[in-house]
Amino acid sequence: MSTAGGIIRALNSGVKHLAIRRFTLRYPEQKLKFVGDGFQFNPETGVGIAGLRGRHILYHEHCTGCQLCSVACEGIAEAIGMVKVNETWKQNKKAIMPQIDYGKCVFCGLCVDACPFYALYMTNDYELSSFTKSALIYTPAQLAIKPKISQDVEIKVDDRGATHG
Amino acid sequence: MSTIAPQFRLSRFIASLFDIIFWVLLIFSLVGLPLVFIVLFYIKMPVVNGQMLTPYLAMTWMADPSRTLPIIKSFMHTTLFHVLAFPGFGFAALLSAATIYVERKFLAKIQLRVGPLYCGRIEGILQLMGDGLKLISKEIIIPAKADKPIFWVGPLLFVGTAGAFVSLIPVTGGWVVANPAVGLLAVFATIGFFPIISVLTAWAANNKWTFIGGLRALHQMIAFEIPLILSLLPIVILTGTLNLSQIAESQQHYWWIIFAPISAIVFFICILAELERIPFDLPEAESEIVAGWLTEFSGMMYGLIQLGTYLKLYAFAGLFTVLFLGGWNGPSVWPAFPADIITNGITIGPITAKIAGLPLFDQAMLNGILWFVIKTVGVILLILLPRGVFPRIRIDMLLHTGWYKLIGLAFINIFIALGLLYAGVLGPGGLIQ
Amino acid sequence: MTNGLIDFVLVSVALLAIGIYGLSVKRNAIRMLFGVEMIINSANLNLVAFARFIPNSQGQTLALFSIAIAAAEVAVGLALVIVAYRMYKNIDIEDFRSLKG
Amino acid sequence: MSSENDKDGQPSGTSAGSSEDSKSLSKEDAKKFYEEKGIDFSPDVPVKPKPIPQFEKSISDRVSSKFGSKVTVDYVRAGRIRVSTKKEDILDVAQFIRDELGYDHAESVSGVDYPDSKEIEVVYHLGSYTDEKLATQVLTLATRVPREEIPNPGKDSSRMTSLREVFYSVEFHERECFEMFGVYFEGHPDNRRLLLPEDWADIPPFRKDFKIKGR
Amino acid sequence: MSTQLPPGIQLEKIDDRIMTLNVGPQHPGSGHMRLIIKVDGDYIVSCDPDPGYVHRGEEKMAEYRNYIQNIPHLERPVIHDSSNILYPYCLAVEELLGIEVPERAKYVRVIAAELNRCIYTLYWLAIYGIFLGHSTMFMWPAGDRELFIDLLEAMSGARVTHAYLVPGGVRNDLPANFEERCLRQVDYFEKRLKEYLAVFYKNPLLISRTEGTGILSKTDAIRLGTTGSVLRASGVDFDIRKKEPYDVYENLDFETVVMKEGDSYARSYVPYLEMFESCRIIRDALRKMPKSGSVRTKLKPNPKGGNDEVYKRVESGRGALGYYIVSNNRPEPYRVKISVGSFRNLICMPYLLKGELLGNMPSVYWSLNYWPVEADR
Amino acid sequence: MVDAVFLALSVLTIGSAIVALEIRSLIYGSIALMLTLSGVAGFFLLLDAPFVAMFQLSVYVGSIAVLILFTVMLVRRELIFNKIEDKRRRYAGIGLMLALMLGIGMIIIGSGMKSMETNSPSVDYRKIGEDFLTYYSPALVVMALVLAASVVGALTLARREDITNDQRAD
Repeated sequence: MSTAGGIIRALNSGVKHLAIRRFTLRYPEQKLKFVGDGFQFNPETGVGIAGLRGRHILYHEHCTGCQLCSVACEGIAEAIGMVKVNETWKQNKKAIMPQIDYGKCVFCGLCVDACPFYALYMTNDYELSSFTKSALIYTPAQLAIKPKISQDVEIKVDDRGATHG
Repeated sequence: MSTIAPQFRLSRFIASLFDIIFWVLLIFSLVGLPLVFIVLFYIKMPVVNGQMLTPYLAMTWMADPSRTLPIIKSFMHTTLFHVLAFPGFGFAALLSAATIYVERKFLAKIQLRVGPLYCGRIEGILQLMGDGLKLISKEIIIPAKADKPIFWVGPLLFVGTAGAFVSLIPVTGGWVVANPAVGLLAVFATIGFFPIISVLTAWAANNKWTFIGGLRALHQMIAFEIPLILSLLPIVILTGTLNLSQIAESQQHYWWIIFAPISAIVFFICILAELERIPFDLPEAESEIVAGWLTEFSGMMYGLIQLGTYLKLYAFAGLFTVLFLGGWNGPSVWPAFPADIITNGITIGPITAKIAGLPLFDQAMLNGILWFVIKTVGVILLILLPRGVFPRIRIDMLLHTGWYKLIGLAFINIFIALGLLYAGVLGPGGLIQ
Repeated sequence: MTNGLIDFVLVSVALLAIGIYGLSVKRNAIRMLFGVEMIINSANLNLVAFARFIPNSQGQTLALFSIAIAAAEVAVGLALVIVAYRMYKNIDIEDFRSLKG
Repeated sequence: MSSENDKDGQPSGTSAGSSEDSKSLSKEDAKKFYEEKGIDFSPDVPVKPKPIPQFEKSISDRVSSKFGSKVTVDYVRAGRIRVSTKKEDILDVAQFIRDELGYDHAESVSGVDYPDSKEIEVVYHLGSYTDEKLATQVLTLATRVPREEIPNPGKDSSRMTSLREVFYSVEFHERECFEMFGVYFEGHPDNRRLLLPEDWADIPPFRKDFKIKGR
Repeated sequence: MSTQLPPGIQLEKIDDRIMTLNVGPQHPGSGHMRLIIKVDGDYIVSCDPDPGYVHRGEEKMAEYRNYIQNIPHLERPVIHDSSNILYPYCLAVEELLGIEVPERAKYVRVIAAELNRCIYTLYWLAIYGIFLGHSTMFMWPAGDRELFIDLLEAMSGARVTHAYLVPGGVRNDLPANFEERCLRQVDYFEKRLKEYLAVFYKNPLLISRTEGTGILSKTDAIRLGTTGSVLRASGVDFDIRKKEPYDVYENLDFETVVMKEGDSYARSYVPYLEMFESCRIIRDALRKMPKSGSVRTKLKPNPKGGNDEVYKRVESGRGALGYYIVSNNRPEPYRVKISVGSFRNLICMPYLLKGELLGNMPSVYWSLNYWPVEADR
Repeated sequence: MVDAVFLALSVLTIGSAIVALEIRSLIYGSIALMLTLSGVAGFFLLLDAPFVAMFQLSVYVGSIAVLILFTVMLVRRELIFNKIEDKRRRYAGIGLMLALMLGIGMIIIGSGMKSMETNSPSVDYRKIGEDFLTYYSPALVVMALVLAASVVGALTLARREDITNDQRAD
């Protein structure tokens, strides 16, 4: 009889879930809201600031072309290469800046940790797919653009279940 | 191999058009028309309104819309229509397609998912069509060392047998494709074909996984066929007939599930096992034997098997309805057609609208179909539900259930039915009925 | 009935002859079982045909008995074939010489 | 940063899109940058003398008193004891450790390749489930087998006695060690390939002379 | 039998009753590994696990990267449990380099590890469900896992490969109002977990299917050196969080889940109960955590280890996870050996599957809490 | 007097009977045997005995054919496609078959059966049930016993003694 009881309880549980709100995030229409503006790092204290580790943003006015990000990436993904830019900054005599290949990047954020000049951060932008491999290589000019993001959905928990929206 | 397209010339185009027209006319008049008449000579044409329906008469009537109604009506009573459209294949396929869609949405709901969403704009209602198109357009891959004739014919036979099964299910009074006096025995004979087909195709694919799956299907179906037959004996004992239509009609006052509840439970479990649905889907247990006896099927062959499976699902649900839930009997909820509407049409102010289809149906038939469909859909939903809440069981547990528990349970209800019969409560000359 | 009794009986004779041929010629144990099945079926056909033309119900009753017995016979026969196959790794009855396991 | 000590001297894989100019800027510049910033580039591990814990000391004393000069106790720390022995004696030591000390299973078997001293060290980390006091303890049992320049796994001199009879749980670990270092374990019932493909024909890959491509 | 065959290839005796089945590496009933199973009828005669399909040589790779650069690739073997697989590495490197970890960082690390344990266990449970043909049990844990993924995403910035733990603490501080959010979601999650009982764990079909299959006795569990939930399901009370507490586990309030049966039901039930304990640990840690303070000790840029070796272990989702690191005065480790629970439990597979029904193969196999990618490393 | 359905059925039955015995592959032979049995069921339908026909289908096709297929598939693959026979015996067998057919056929054609036709209504299948339960009830019991005995005997024969289902070998 306990078998029959268990079967009935299981069926009942299944039927009960017909009334619970659906949990699926309908991705292209809904986008998750993330904490902060992205992962940042304070070299003074050596502690990061929480945020999504998405695509990088490069502040040209801070970058000195020191290659530390590139060196940090060397054993990890080898995604960062230094390229010449047609800009003149007085702190960047060699006029080289990082260029990131997102086909290789693993988004570990150790390059952000390595940057001592507040130049390289990460943003909330994660939609980087493209049809060609070369479009995944972001030049310093592309990296400087602040992404426009509309992310407004987060998990809501209430009595009728958790849902996105 | 690509060739450059020749330059377009109007004269050649026109000449080729004439060529085509000439040959079409010639072949049609010399071969086609005689062929049509030869065929029509052998086929008995129905008698409509006291007139023998000749091809000329049919064409005459088709030109006049007001006189097409008798043709349609007579056509609705031909065997062809029965087999292809209403109680037969078309109706069942429609219900099966709806079943697939409902199953996916229903399961998604239990699992807190969304299910098909984008195809067809409204909650993915055209998903099935998309899947069908995908299956049709996919390549059919035959294993190199397969036994090709059996492998090819397997899915077709499966659908054919499922169709034969569907044809035995009466939908409403008089609307059944095949109505043999030994209908229930015919059902047993039909479902006996399924294990053979699965084991043959499994063997023919020449793959270890398919063979294990085929043997499992065989074991499972044989083990559950006996309790299936035994669980229906109380109905036969109580009604004294094997004809499914008569069994359905005998439940005008009481459903047999009242007097044979254990049989109904046993029969329901056996349905699940025969359909290879989730607690008993061992022949397709994908984590053990890749997809069981369906492993090597691809493209439309797999689609045919799926079609057959869902036809079978509909047929079993219909059988459950007919045997236990009173068939098409139910309170009259369909409003009666007033006689003047049938003859004169509806008159609203100056406009008189004739409803063309009304004489084709009558109230009892529509009512019967309504109740039959409602009950069948309920049974189908009950069949779908275990997929959401139960895991697959093991082969030894399955055989143990089939051979020991269910057969014993089925016998209990046989004795109950015999007791009712000898006590004079039910049966011929009993208190009830 | 458009068909006479003689038609059915002739078919059954043909089936019987083919069954006897199979039984006497084939040395494959399973094929010999096929022959036996054909003979039994020809007998059943005769029974039902005569029952239809006499007419009474006992022919059909006997045919049903016969079918059931045939089922039992096939089950035992195939079990024997399996046992023999397991012993000799063959299904040729010429090989089944020794009766010792 | 690691380039300073890159021993094979190969240039590391250049990043995609790095232009010609960036190649002229070697990694010395990065090093120079650190020196300019005054960051110490050669940190040393601070040496903190820790007191030798008593319980661990008693265990290691039992081992050394039993086997004397056959074993060397390399270190005794909180929860960790390292004992090394010759490969001929390892079976006896292991049996003693299992039967007398109460260690009942092996957590891992790792090989360490020392090409300079032409030896491969095989390290067993042994733990205990049955003895409640030993739950925090991991005893490291190490031995060294000879290493040949041109390895021929299973047929050369780098072989030792398998401990499978003593610690049943080393079965798969020793198989891994065999294929990764070429140390053949005598007495192991199933010295087959485990992780590597069956047609692997190169030298055992975890030896130091097996280089990863591009590094 | 010729001796010329390469190791790993065997000639097999042909017997028409024994059928050899290659379960995997591409089979819905295996992970990324192959089980060479010989069946006699429906009974498994022998099972020969053949891992290595996803072997990447993480240990070899670690010898070429310095201590910080090793972090992103060392978490790759179990990306669902990435905090836990980095945990012993961080502990070992901290001991090797003599780094002190701030108090708050210890708590944050524990919270991250426990959240990650839940993520791993839910993923494992989802696959266990689908292995048993229970599609609802695939969808529910996979959906509820999202709660924790969101939490860890808020903590670390990545949804799966966190790379959050570093030697010396954690990468970044917790975001604002994390405590409140975490508590709310953990409460909801505990409620959800109880829903699994009726459908899965107390389902009579599941119980009758998994109970009494693949029994591993206590002595065998010890002899075979199993670990994690496999060990605890066999009645051995051994949890490194209790026995050898690292970081702040000794301050926290939780219990070890031990079951005596040792069958696949118990092995699958122990991780489920441990998720409740994880929730308890998270709540306790959130309460006891210092509300402010540093979370990371600043490291020197390219730290060198001494001429030393260290062996550190933690309790991961699959059992004890140890790192054996040998260093020789260089920025890169000389040798890294990852002793993983999956690889240690692999030895049970031929032992347990022998004599089982083929239908028990998925449940026994996956109840061993075996993660093929981690075992291959 | 002989209609098309009858002709088609007899061609199917006799043809597939010959195929069942003569085709190389035993699997195809079994399928052909199934066709023969189904053809006989068709004859039963023609003879207005639907109960027997359906019984024939469910017993022969539903279980006996499955049994035969199962046995054939248990046999090694080479044996399935192996044809074992003796040529001289074969000619003798064909002769015997023809002699039988001709002899009995001539006798039957010569007998008075030729003119036998009927217009009487067919027997209701309920009558068969009555027969079973009244006059033939001892036979029914005996048949049940025979069936049970044969099933038990077959199970005993086909059982494998060398397999014990012990779970743990070592």
